[in-house]
Amino acid sequence: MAIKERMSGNEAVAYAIRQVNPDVMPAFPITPSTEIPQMVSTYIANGEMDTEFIPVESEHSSMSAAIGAEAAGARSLTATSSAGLALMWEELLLAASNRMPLALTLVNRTLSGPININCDHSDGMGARDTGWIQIYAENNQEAYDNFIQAYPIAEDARVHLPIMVCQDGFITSHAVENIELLEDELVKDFVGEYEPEEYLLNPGKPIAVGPYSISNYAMEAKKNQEIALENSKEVILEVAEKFKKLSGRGFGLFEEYRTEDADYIMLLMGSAAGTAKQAVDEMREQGKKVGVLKLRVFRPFPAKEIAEALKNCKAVAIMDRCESYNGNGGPLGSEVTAGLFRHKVMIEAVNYIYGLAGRDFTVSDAVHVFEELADAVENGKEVEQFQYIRLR
Amino acid sequence: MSDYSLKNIMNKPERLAPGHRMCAGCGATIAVRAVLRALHEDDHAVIGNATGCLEVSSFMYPYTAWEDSYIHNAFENAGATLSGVETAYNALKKRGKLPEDENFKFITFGGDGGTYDIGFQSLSGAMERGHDMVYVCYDNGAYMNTGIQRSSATPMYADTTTTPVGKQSDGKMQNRKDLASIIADHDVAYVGQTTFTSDFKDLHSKANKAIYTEGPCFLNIMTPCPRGWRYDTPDIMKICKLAIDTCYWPMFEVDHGKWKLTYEPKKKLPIEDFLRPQGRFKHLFKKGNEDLIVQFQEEVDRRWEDLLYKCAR
Amino acid sequence: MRTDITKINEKSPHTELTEGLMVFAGGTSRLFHTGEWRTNTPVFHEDLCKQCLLCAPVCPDGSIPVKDSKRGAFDYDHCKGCGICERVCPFGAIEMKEGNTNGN
Amino acid sequence: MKNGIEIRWHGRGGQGAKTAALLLADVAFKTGQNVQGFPEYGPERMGAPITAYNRISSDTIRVHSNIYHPDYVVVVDETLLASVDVTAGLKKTGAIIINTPKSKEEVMDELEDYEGRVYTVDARKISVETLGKNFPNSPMLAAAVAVSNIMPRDKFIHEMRASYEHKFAKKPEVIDGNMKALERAYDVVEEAIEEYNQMSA
Repeated sequence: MAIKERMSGNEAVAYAIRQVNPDVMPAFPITPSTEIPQMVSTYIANGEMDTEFIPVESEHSSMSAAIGAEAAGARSLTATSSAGLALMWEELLLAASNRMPLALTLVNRTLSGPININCDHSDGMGARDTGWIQIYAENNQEAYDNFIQAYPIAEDARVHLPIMVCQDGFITSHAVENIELLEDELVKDFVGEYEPEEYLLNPGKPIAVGPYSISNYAMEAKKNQEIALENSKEVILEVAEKFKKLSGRGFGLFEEYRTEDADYIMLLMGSAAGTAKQAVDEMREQGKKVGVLKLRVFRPFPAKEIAEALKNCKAVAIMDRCESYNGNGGPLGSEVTAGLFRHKVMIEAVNYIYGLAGRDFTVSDAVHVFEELADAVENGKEVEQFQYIRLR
Repeated sequence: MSDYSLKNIMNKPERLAPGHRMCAGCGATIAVRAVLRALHEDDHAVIGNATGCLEVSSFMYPYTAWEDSYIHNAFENAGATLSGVETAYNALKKRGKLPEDENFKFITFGGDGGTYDIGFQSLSGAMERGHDMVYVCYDNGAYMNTGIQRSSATPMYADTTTTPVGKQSDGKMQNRKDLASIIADHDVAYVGQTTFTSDFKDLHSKANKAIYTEGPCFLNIMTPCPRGWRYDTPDIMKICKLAIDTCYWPMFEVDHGKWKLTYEPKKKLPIEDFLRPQGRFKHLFKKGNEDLIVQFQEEVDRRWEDLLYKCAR
Repeated sequence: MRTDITKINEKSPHTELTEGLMVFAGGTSRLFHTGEWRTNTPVFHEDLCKQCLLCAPVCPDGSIPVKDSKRGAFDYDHCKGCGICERVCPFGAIEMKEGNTNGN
Repeated sequence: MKNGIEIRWHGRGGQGAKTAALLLADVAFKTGQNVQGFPEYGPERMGAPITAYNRISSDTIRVHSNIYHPDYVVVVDETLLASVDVTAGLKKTGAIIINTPKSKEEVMDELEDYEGRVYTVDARKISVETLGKNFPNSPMLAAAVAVSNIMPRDKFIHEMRASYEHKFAKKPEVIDGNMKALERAYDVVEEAIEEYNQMSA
């Protein structure tokens, strides 16, 4: 029986963490993810879970300690946002290259400067090449569901990679919304016990982690890491299938909303996807063939699957909540267009930058984008291929 | 430790296997071997290691010199990494996932760069949080791994590649940071500063206390580096003896806040005796630089007096 | 899946390397013979040795094996010939000879 | 929004406007509705103007943007009227509820051209008299529920009592005080609604 509740995205993730009850959680406060370690600490203080919490002195140390704990054989996680993730950067790479299946719950917030506490995806996107699995949530429900699926994905023998479960800072992390929770026992069974084969604390079976590697081995090691990330794609889908049996809620690498006959598709991640769906519904009522492709799994990047999903539309709006300062688009813009090109899907693909540092994104913004795509295709109007929304 | 016997202690199996790639005559591995001899044979250990000479030389894939479990993470986070390992141990023990009767000890090694400087915050955090671990700094007074750049552990006037001696420079301008005192001020369980003596009793005793005292413990071990200090490589034990007899490197411990000198030279030698055999101080012996040696001596004296005062309390 | 490092070498394909380049074993460096680096070689004169063992702890390479409180022959597979042991021997039982010999 | 209402709250940091929005989401959830309650965040501290929002609907709520055309606006601190455009985008068919000792007519002058309904509640007085302290959010919450009519009064009172009983299990006097505050504010607003209805009838 699903438990109907209402809670914020941060509460939902903390609730999931309590249910999973991992072994070790080092964490350091940073807005807007601070509530997660706070709530976990409170659960621990009240005896509702018994994870060992390490109040570290920086995010660099939280990721370092998480790696140490995971290598030692403990299921580990941390939480952070923005500058905290940036400070971890070196360690993110090590978590992945050392093949540590730990979890990080990221509450997306823009990176400085200027300093600002609101949402965009520049923190997660900045870590896109660190070898982590990255999964983005539209709302509190998905943040909860994704976290429950995190360890079964990361700990799968085909994967053994760290996983970042992301949600939009404040927009979902601090918004109270309806949610359906699973019973503790169901979650525990679903996630299971962590039983690594080799770990530091295995008496009489020492291991060594984190070598210096000469060039003759390092390139091969990186390839193995890449293979593991590729493998995670099928594991993500398998875990989603099992999760669906448990919860009734299905997940893929992305969600296609009213795209089957759509001429114009908006591709985006996170909370704005809900807003875009609302726009789609309103425009569909007026007979406009529009749809949304909500990317859930950004790493591994499902380029082929996206190309397949977009091949029949006339134009796609690729929505980046992040600037990548390359003069050519945002991260999604670059990766999606590369994927389309490689798979010979030659459609109009306009890259929009929206919602930086908490700039709002509304239903009418989404409608405007769809209208611009239609104008380009139907009336041949030239559209700037890389543009900002709501820029003054 | 009154029953310490080098002959008995040396019977213990080596926990740092040969075949590592440290320089011939390296002091760091002498220190590591000595620290690990203090482990009870039946106890397991997880060894942490900050990036540095020791790390790149002792675990070069697929060759690990460590008989115990070992983790190297990065340069600046040996304290935090081992915090995680130690916490995992507590978590897994609590949950019955580790055998009751198997004991693990947690020891991490870092050079002075990884300890005094870039790893300082991580070390401070680990010590303050009270993890049951030993952080061992093998202090050779510079970033030797990258080619002898100054660190905050480098003594004043040392010639390093980032404080080179030249027309306008007498070498490093600042005195070295007194890390052992700083860590002692964290109110940790045990701090020991030591180096090599012929029977290794002082080092062994401190390592033993550090490993088997509950709570966070810190060892600062002076480990000469023949390449960076430019002395005659086989003379390492002589260099160490001069360091303690000139009181350049006092040996002391702080056991639960109680300061204690563990060695006092019968006759305190002038600092020149320690400086002269080292190429990094060659310029101090040029005509006209006598005042530099005087200043060096004054600083040594000042610190020694301060230490005597602390130990007398 | 304990690691047999004799099966891993610089020509191994990626599929034969361990996950995360971890090594699931201890002390595998023994298979790497640093004795090859030696340009001077310590020679042990057993007849002069009084088994004080001062030489054993000062060896950076653990190349002076001790058993039953007695030192044995140098481990020439690993000894780098640094000469520290010669300097600490009070009895002249260790002599440094030029070249990489195995004590001969 | 279709099949639902949108509410915007104006308050000052520390006054409980955000809490009131979350409480409203809470109580509406308990009546089986879909809810959203979220503050607009900045680095502001105590005393700075803050905004919070509610969406309440029988449909699933997917939109994640701020609310620009609210059905109702609640102003928890009347001093905001001088500095914040509290009626911005407020629907003419909607209403604004203001915490003030002033009469409706007195505050209407400060609301520029707003033509919709205006309700005033002296939440400070109610709070001080029932709770002994100035916690305006409880009365303002009751007023918001009364005006927006998102649930029947008895249901609202029932849920709030349950919520307070849970929260203040060891302080029965706080429960009673809060309940009185809710009821009194509800009375004030119901009376005013009655007046409006008679006028428009």
